Amino acid sequence: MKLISVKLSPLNSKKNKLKFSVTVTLKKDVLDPQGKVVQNTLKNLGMHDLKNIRQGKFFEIEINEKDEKLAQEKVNEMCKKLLVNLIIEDYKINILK
Amino acid sequence: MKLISVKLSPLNSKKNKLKFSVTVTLKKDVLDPQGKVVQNTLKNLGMHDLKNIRQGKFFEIEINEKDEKLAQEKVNEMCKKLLVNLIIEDYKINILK
Amino acid sequence: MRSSVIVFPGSNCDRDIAVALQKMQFKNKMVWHKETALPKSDLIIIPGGFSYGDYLRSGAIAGKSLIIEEVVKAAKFGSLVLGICNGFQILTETGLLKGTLLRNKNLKFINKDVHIKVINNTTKFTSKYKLNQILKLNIAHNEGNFFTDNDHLKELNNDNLIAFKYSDEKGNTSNLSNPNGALDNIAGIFNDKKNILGMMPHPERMVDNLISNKDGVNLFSSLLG
Amino acid sequence: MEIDNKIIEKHGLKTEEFKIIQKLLKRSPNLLELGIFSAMWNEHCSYKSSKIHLKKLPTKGKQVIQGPGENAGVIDIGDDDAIIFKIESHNHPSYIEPYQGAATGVGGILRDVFTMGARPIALLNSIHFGSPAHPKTKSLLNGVVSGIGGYGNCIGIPTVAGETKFNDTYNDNILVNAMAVGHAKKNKIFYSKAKGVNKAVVYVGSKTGRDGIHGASMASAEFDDNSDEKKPTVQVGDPFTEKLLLEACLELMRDDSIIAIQDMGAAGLTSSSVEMASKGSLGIELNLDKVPCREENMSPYEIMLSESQERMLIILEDGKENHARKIFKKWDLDFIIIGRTTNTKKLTLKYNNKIEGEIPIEALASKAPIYDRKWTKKALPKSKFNIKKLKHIKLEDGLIKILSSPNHSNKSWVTNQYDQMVMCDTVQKSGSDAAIIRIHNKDKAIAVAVDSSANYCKSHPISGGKQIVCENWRNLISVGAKPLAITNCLNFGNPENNDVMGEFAECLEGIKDACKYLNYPVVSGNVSFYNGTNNKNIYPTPVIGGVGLIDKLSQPINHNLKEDKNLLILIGKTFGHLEQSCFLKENFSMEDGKPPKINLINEKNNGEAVLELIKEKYVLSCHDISNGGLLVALSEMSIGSRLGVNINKPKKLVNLIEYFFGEDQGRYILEINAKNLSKVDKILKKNNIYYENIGLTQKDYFEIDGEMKIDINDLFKINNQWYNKF
Ligand SMILES: Nc1ncnc2c1ncn2[C@@H]1O[C@H](COP(=O)(O)OP(=O)(O)O)[C@@H](O)[C@H]1O
Ligand SMILES: [Mg+2]
Repeated sequence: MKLISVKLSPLNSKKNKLKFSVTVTLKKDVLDPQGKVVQNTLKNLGMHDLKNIRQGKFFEIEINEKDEKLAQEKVNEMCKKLLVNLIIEDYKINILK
Repeated sequence: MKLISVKLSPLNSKKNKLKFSVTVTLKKDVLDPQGKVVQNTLKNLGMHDLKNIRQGKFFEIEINEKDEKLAQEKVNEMCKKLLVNLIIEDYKINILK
Repeated sequence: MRSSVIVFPGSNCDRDIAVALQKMQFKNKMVWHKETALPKSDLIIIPGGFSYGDYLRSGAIAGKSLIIEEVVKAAKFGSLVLGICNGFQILTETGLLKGTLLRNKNLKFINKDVHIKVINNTTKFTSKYKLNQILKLNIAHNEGNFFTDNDHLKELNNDNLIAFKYSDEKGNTSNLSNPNGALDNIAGIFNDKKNILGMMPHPERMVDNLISNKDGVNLFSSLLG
Repeated sequence: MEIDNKIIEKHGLKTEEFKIIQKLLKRSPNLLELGIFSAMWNEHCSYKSSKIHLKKLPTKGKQVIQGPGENAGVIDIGDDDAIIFKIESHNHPSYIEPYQGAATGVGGILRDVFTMGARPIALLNSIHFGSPAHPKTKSLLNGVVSGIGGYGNCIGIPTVAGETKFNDTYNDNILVNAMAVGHAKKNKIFYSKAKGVNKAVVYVGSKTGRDGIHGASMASAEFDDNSDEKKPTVQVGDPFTEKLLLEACLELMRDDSIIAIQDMGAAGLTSSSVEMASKGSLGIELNLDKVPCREENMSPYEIMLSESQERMLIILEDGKENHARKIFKKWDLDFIIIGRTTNTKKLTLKYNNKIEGEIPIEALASKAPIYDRKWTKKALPKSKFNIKKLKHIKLEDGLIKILSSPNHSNKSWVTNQYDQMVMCDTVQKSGSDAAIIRIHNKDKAIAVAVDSSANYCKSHPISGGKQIVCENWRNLISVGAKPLAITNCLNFGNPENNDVMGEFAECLEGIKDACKYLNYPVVSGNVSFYNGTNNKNIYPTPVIGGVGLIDKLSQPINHNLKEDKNLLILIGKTFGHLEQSCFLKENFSMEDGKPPKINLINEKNNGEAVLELIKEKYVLSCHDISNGGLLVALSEMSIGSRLGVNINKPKKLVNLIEYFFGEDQGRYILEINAKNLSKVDKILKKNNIYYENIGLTQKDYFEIDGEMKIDINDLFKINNQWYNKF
């Protein structure tokens, strides 16, 4: 997996905090009214090559914690406790280095 | 830049389509009422190590186009035309390989 | 009958429900969200509004508030709980009711009078209505599109846990009479013990003929027993 | 930093104005001071081009408690009740970012009303867009409507009335005007005049960020092709925080803790502090390092000019700090003493105890420049239109064209996005001539409506100005309310253009005449100049927001027909004035000629007679006749109720098109029970009112005897398609 056009964040180099990104998407079998409207609109705008689009939420989280594993656990807890509705949403945590 | 806990998507291997992710965040200095409330709530829930959280949007876009550069241009156009409010938001496009 | 209305900083139908309760002779208390204990009450109401701005997901943050823990406890002890609009969203966020409320299918806020049909009139909330009675109530929400998994949907049907469905004025429930895309036109549901009701339409807005109609009155009189 | 011409120009100041500043200060200003002058002296805050004309407006009356000059106007509605209201524009920000621009427009006007002690009870808006065919119109419409709804719905105040219009003239400069109406106790009204020296100046609400810096200057500059560069000044609204601020302020207002209070609107901390000091003839000293900031390293300049939303400035009585702080803490809001009132009559700005800027208050307020700009008069235009061209048009076709047009289509696509019922006192929602809001726990109500007629004002500003006041007055009468007072939002082009300035002066002349005659004073308002792009100015678009009183709310009136076989009577004379009519516009794309004549005497008599009939309970439904004339008014009465009408052909005069589509003023349609005709006749005769029996209500069909007959459901469909297809 490789990312393009992303600038490296100098933040984590300071070692005493870590930065994560969390993406939250609707589960596959959950109706996505918003994604559908966005898809239709894009097609109406002439984007016929669009095959599929799904919309979700994105969080950038900075944690005062230098241990990567511990930090990620904390982010995970935030997701479970508040950021994600586990009934309808999936999420992924990425560390931003 | 490295991602963790992301499964590799087999999709792009089929070659005739490409998959991208787009993350959209509020520009620096733009008020983020949402982030503010979420941050307060997480702190109230005992997450004292949280330094900062910003919320944004996330899109997963599949394009019927095998040329990576062309495909990315198309995604870029979608962002500009619809997905992103350029006045208050920044965005990044990543290819998912 | 003693009632308590939970007030979040962004609640905005709290006064409306208090007026309706007073009209119906409930002994009502308003309970601020930072309080840690509930007054003794037979009925707890979570009113409509935007509890904490609802910027993350409707009801998500209210679902984590201090007072909500008390509501959950009381509900588990069998206290009656009514969640209207944002209150319904909060109840699903706490898990007291299953399912969730997604964005309206047209992605717009919708405020209008709609018809709903009484599906179960054998509960403490609905006993004064007739079965299949058609009511005209007001809806006002961004996220009223009820969604749940198949198992829960089956349970809702098998155990008669659907309170109201969106319909037309003749009682037909179809896509045409579905304002927000809700699964099976569902406008309100009970938990399995039927002591908790969550509903999107606003009964408190329908207790005064000068303002609207009186189709909401029987919900309150049912509760009075 | 050296202040050079470029910097002065960037601040929207003219070289001559800079020289005045130097004279007033007896030195050159530093950058912070220059920024403050620029904010206070720009058109938006100083009213430099409009002041001398605004002075002519009638602002007094028995019903007026507070006229223009405060955050909002205050009127007396009997008992111990007062109504506080104002309208304001947010045109430029809404064009740049429609959702946030409109949302913060609503937030701003709400603060103007609750800062005076009122609980807001209704929101209204007047929104004007370019041609529906223009590529930007659709997304602007979508954004503005959801922004207005997004803010009002969240804060929980019903949005109950407004107008949505389309015209090419707004293609590159839309109008978004928001009006808020609040209710207060007469003896509990709060003003912005500071009193007493060494009183605590308290900052409450949201933190200060870099948003909207120079917003006020932006609202005073014309757009050009580089407007994109001005974008970072967009403010984001936070209705949840505003709700907290509203409740916290109202809670603090229950006792006597507050000496003065002022929202931070345009030009933020600068204008709020200067206004409070200026009104009290005091000085004010601020410690800018105390101001709660959202971003790091904000400079004094940024802090003073930020237009972050949801903030207030309060001057507190001695000894009330702890009490007040507790309330704001309860609502999770910042509460910080950032300064003191002084007797220096200066604005003194300190940062870490160092004086960063000091300006005499006078220089910023009363000594700000005032211009008597040149303006040209406009003659009554002549029409080139030939009436014979109309022969082949069928009534039915003409009507359908109008009812299916964007400007006349049913607006429920818009109004369904607004919570109209929250607070449970909305007796009449939007869709009728005026909305009716009950005063909580009482059996009286107010009626509210907003109106504009840009094409009339363009064609002949004096007539147009009169007409909008009269139309607004009629709208309130039509729901049985006694009109009390208005607020006005004056949207015009570039005042440095003599024609635009002429439009402004003459529209105001017309507004003044009508308000005077109708005893309908102006108690608040707002001026928005520089609406236009690349030297093209918008049509002059004054918007009138009126408030009326229904003192006994037994049987509210609206324009929906009630029952078949009732009599329809037409109050007022029909001459058949088609110039500038919507019939010509929708059928021939013509906008020529002059607006209809206003006869203020008839206007007043007719209105008062209708009000008397309503009071006597003879009127079942009522609608005033405006845009589109008699036939459009009748069809609106039918569509609302799905009841038809059967209308006689006129016996004398005018041809059918003129009779049915003419836009003569001062007219109403009333539905009455036939058995009451003689009593109605008596009242009308007594008042010398001209009226005609025009027909009956009937089931199912909208019919003109021998001329047209349409199924009422078809009429409904025709009227309800446009938005859903757009
Ligand atoms: N067109 C007008 N008619 C009457 N009064 C007006 C008009 N325009 C502005 N005013 C009055 O001038 C004062 C300043 O208005 P404004 O700058 O819009 O206030 P704010 O700073 O509170 O937004 C207010 O009292 C307002 O009511
Ligand atoms: Mg103000």
